[in-house]
Amino acid sequence: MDNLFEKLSKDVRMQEGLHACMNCGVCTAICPAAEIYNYDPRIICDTIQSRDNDEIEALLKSETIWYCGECMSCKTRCPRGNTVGLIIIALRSLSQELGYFAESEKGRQQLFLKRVIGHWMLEKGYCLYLEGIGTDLYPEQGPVWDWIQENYRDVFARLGANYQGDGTGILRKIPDEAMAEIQSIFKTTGAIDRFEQIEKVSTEKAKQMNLKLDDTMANEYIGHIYTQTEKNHNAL
Amino acid sequence: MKNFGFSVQPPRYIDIDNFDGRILMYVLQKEPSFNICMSCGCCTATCSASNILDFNIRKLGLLLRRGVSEELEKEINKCMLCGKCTLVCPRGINTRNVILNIKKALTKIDENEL
Amino acid sequence: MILEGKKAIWNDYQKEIADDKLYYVRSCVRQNFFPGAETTFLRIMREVLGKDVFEHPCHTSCSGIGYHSDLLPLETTMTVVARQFSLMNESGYKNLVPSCITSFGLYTEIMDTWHHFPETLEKTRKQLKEATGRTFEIPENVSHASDVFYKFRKEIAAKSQFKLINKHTGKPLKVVEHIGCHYAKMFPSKGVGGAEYPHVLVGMVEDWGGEIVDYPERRHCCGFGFRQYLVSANRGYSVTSSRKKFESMQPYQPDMIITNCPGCPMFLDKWQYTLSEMEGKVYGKDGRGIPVFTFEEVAGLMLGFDPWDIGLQVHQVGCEAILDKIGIPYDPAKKYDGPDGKKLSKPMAATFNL
Amino acid sequence: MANKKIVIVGGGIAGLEAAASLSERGHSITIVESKATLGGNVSNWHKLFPTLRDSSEVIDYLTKRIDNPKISTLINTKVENIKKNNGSFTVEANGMALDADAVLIATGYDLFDSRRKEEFGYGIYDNVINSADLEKRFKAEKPITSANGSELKRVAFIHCVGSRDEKAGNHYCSKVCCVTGVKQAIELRQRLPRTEIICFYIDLRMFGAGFEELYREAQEKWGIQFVRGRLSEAAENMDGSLQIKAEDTLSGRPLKMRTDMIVLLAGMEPSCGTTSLGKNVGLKQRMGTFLQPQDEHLLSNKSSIDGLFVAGTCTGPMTINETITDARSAVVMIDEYLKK
Amino acid sequence: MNFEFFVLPFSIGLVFLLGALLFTFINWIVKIEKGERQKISDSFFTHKTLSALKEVFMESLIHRKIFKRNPLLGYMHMSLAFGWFLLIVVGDIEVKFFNGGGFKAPYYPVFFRYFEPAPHHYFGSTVFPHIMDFLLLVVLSGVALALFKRIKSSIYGLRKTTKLRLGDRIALYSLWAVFPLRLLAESITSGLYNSGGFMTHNLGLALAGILPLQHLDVLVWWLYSIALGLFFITLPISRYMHIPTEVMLIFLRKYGLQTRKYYTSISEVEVFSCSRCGLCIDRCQLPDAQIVKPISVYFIRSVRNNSIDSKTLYNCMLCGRCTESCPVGIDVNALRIAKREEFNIKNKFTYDFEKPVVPAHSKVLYFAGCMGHLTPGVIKSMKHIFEAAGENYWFMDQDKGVCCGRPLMMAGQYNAALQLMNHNRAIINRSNAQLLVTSCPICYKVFKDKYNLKIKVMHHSEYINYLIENKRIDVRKMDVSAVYHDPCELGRGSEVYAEPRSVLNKIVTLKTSSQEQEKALCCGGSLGNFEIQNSQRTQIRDKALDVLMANKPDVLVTSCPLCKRTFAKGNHVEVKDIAELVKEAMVLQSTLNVKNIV
Repeated sequence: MDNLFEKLSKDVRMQEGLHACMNCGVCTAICPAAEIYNYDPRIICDTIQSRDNDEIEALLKSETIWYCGECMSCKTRCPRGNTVGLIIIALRSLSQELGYFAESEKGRQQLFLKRVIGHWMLEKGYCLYLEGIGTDLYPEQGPVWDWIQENYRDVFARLGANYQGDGTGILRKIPDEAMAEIQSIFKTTGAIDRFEQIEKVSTEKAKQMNLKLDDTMANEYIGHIYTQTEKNHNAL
Repeated sequence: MKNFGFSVQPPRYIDIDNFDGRILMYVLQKEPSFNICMSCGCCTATCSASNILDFNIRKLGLLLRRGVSEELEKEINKCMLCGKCTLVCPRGINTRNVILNIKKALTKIDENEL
Repeated sequence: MILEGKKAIWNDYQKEIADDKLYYVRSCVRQNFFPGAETTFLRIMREVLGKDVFEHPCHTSCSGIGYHSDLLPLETTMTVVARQFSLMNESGYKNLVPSCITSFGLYTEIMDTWHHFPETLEKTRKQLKEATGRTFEIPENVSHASDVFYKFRKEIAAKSQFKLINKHTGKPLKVVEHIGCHYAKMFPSKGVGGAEYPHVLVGMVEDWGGEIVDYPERRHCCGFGFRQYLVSANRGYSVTSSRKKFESMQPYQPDMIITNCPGCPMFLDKWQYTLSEMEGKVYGKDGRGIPVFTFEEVAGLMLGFDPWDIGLQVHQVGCEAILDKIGIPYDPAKKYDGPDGKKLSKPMAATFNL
Repeated sequence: MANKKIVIVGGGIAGLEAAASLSERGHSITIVESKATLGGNVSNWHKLFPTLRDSSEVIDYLTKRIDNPKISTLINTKVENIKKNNGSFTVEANGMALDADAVLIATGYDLFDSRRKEEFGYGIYDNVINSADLEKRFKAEKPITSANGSELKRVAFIHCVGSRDEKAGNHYCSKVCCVTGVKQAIELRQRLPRTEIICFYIDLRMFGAGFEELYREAQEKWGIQFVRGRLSEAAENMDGSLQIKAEDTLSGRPLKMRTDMIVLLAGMEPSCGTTSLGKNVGLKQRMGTFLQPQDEHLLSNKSSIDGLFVAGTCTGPMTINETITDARSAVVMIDEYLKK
Repeated sequence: MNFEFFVLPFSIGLVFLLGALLFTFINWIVKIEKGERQKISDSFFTHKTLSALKEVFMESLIHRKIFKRNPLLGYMHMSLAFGWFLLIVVGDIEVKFFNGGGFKAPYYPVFFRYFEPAPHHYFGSTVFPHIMDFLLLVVLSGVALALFKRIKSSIYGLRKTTKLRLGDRIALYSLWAVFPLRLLAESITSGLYNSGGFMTHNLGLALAGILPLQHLDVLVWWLYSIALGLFFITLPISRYMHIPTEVMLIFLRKYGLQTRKYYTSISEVEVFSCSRCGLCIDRCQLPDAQIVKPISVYFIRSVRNNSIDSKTLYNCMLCGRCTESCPVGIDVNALRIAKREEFNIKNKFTYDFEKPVVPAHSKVLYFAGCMGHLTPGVIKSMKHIFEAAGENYWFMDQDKGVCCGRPLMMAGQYNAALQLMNHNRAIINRSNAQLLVTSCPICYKVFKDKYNLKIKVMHHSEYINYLIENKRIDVRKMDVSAVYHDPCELGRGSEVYAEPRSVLNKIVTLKTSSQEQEKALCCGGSLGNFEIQNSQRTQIRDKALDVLMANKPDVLVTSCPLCKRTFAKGNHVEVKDIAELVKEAMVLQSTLNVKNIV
């Protein structure tokens, strides 16, 4: 089996993120995730610099690596110039590359994100998209948001948007040639591969958990990963 | 109250400002040598219990110091009082009595005597 | 609190901010949630300050949210960013002005990586060429939209019709500022005033008559956390973080919150609603919630724009109370109108009228 | 054949001790001190670890020793440069040019400027002070309270401020802060028996004789608490007290607490004298900080230039007894050098 | 009808005493739980009762044990107890002869000499007074010795003697007063009526010369009666309660009742049986570390007065030296542990350890124990010995096992201990082994006493002895002198004294020490004591080392990992476990063999 530490070290984010950790804990002290989840960024560094293959593999399959919110507050503080946030990015991409992400409840959520953010980015050129954000999935958006979605053409028009229009402006339609470029970038730079990997591994996992999964957004597996929390993630 | 499918999470940080010192005070009074622990971990390293269970006696002592008693209750009885920790402690802390008194304190709290 | 100390730090962290010939790139979150803010930015830059701000029809999302949701490999994001630069080059601009903090952070971060790992820059050039046939140059100056307003805060103040002052008491309004994490936490030198005591919003608020209140959890993240908000199962993370901030600022009885980040105002706004529905807890001194504004919205108000044109109606926490305090006139009847007075339905009432 | 001319740059304890011993060997010495008083940093200190003796005892001892005709002192005089001209040196200071057969550089250290750790709010929050400030308060013998005069219920000592910190530009360990912190914690507790005292450390480097014992006494006798975790940020509460955040790394949980005062144990940096002189004269420096001797182990008092000697904390963090010893060993080397 | 008012103090005292005794005894009997009470009724009409009677005679009256310890002390106790007993019995007989039966008030025989002052003629009237005088003399000699003991206890072989409380003092002084007063009273009476035995008669005459006896007569009888009354009344609240209680204890013990898990009324009987003779004070090693309160005599007293505090309760090494020396044979360890149980420490956690796979065909199980794992040398040696003996064994706690449970028991957490015991028992039972060998005496004791296993349990010292006896391993005598330290749990705890010695005699020259076998000292490492501080352990250890090393042996040998570790921390002493020493003896052997072959 290949050496995971070396694999990780190939990632620039990792090279930027981890030099040598002295376990002082400044990162954990101000980490929003550490305050809510059973999560300790310091220990992430320590586990990795232990270079223990099994430990790192366990980490890649764990819930732990999916707790970080990538706010990068840790970068400001570390006296050794490490950034756990970046290490996490490296860990998460390796976890997806190796298909380990589906081993953890939080990791499985990647499929949902792929089918929403990934899809919008690839199809529309936006990471978020008005129609996609209904209070059915995002109830906290509240009544005003309902009102906006109800009357979005008018509301956006009044606020100077160019909804689905040509040329410049808010939420304009991105020209096809531009989208073609984006899609080709996604192909050449491996985004598409990652998307397919996420789909492939998730499909297997869905079978394994025998939950129905199809191409739509309305199916057992998606519903499950979007809402379910079985483990106690903030156990003391 | 409306259900959003998620909820506010209890904070995990050790909040020394609201800290239940009852157990700590009891233990320190009964076994002052607990004061000089330097958290070196020799106890955990030799511990018979942590060899077979998920148990860390050094950490437990710390949680006691920080007034985090919720774990204490569950964890402390994993200790089998075998006494290895006392024998290896470089500062000669009477660890067994510390543990015994934690147990006593918890019992007293149950019986509202503390 | 010793102000001199802060001033010293502010002086240490002054960055170069382009003042004209700006190339504007939009924000996914703000286009969807605060369209008025971007409109107002351009309106002020072009009409009020008479600057040249260019927007390219073909530019897309910087893909930052995709990147920080760990869907997009670094290479992809770098190349998408490179494409944005290439578009800027072809339009002959050198000063990049992102509307979004995540974008701003991403651009600076990637440029930094390119600088420290030249091989990644080469790779990106290769991949961009291969994918689109484009080439690109790194912009001379990258300033966030809020940096630009910071630079022109005095001009804006000079032209403004209102001040952040309670007209009934004559006292300055108490304002809480919230800076997007990716503004300076990653590269303190890239933010006005640095990472610990950013001056970018403080400067605006003070020059516009308000008083900044510093509170213990000022530096804490609003809790977006990308996947931590986007997936319902993780959303507890998000709401808890904001709640922590509210609890910490509440004793200071702030009149309003000002932000320079796309997500933060949305969350700080919507989470107040959520918490009121979830726990029956309402923040703010008058129990009507703490209104949350983007810096553009505040600037617009100062300059006397119609609150409904800059989009204050899209906020869940009502803004009327603060408008009254400042003395800004508004027509309640028109609040929920469409373009040219077209009548639309009205939002449902929430349990707590924030 | 004694009676050579030696210029000693810096009138701190290293300079004074060296001057005295050299004069006893029959040389005539000129001490050049940039400040108005002799004694350097030590004179700002109240009590010394680990014995808690009064620092003035050390200063008095040294100043008595230099009270002899072969030693002249120039205060308020800053050495700009040292030029070597076949064998002897010309020391340029305030326009003067002093000739010397050998020069000893004992320009010492400056305390790290705690304002550079912005997140701790030194110079911004009223109740954030550093170790030197605390010594001043001890010296003043006035009651120690928070800025608004209220009682201190809890005080936190922060170790490694400006040491082992890339962000502060100092990779090295300042070595003496650990025990200083423990010493000050004890002194504070002696004055304020009801105050809770907590030290935030990463490693407690109790390397010297009697240091570990002092640490143990702090725990055993004075009930001082130690948390292994570096302070991450301090913020001011409404009442001027501070909210501090660190990780209790030994229990692996973030830790938050309110404290009435925090004391930053600021590290050592080469004094601006050391740095500027080093630059002007062209002496080797360690990673652009302290002066680099010719040989770490064997020639620790020889600078990279022959005839220019170094002693004390201008070469790196040292305790007082180390500094004095170092000065004496410098004296031996200078004497040998001059015999040639 | 003979009556005088001065009989009242005595009579009231007697009535009170009998009432009190009746009440307490019945109370105790009632509180004994069913099963135990059954034992009494079952064995009442058996030889047990007889042997109980015998023991009562030997111990309560003759005080055999104390005689053994120190004849003078023994005589003191005997003269008081047995002498007084005879005074009463013979006195009664005399009265019977005097007026051939018929009811007489209980005080009558006591004050017989007063009521019947003038010389009468009845069977034996010529000898009785002399016998009575003689008995009185015996008792008085006891009193004299007792008085003297208060001044100079050393000649009784006691370094220290019990400190007394008020109740005890009154009782003691009144007891002392009883017999001189009786002498005085009887002498005066016989002086007046020219009667009495050899002592009273002459003393009477002598007194008659100097004192106006007729005025003193009644007064002294009053005093005598008061002294008796006072003694009777204070008896139940003083240590003299042990006199009646001990008798009951002897019977209960014979019927197989004892203190087990909890503190019961049997324990109560034991507590009240303590005569506070103070023999345990000298045996206790705690005073070596300036610890006094927990010494058994004071411990039992505080239990009796309900003034026991946890610090005292847990500050005992449970070495058992006191019990071994107790003339009443009170099982103090059992009492202490039972008292510790009363803290009823909650145990919210249930131990669910996964069970190791047990190899099918191992004949012997080896259990090193927690402490064993702190002395790898012992384990190494045992492995070597097993292999040399070609034993098919399984190292049960090779990668550390579950504690045997004894430490938890000592802490008063019997139920928690049970969980551990069940776990280990399950493993042992699942193996087909015939023998369990342990290296740690602490485990050994609990495996033997509390596990009730189907298979034999041996401590490794026994096992090695067995191997040597059966020629399974070969050892040679080495040119080494050694002293053997009996571990508390192995020696007093399990009475294994011979085997280790027989092993050692084969491999080294065994030197003796002043404190051996049941008298052996505790090393100070004890797991029984939770309160004792490290420094205090050191003091106790060093004192013990002085005794053990008195004859300057090369090596100090023990057979307990804990003792070994404790002693090893002492200065300049080479400490070895018996197993390690045996291994060396074998190593030499094998190398010899090699030489022979070559």
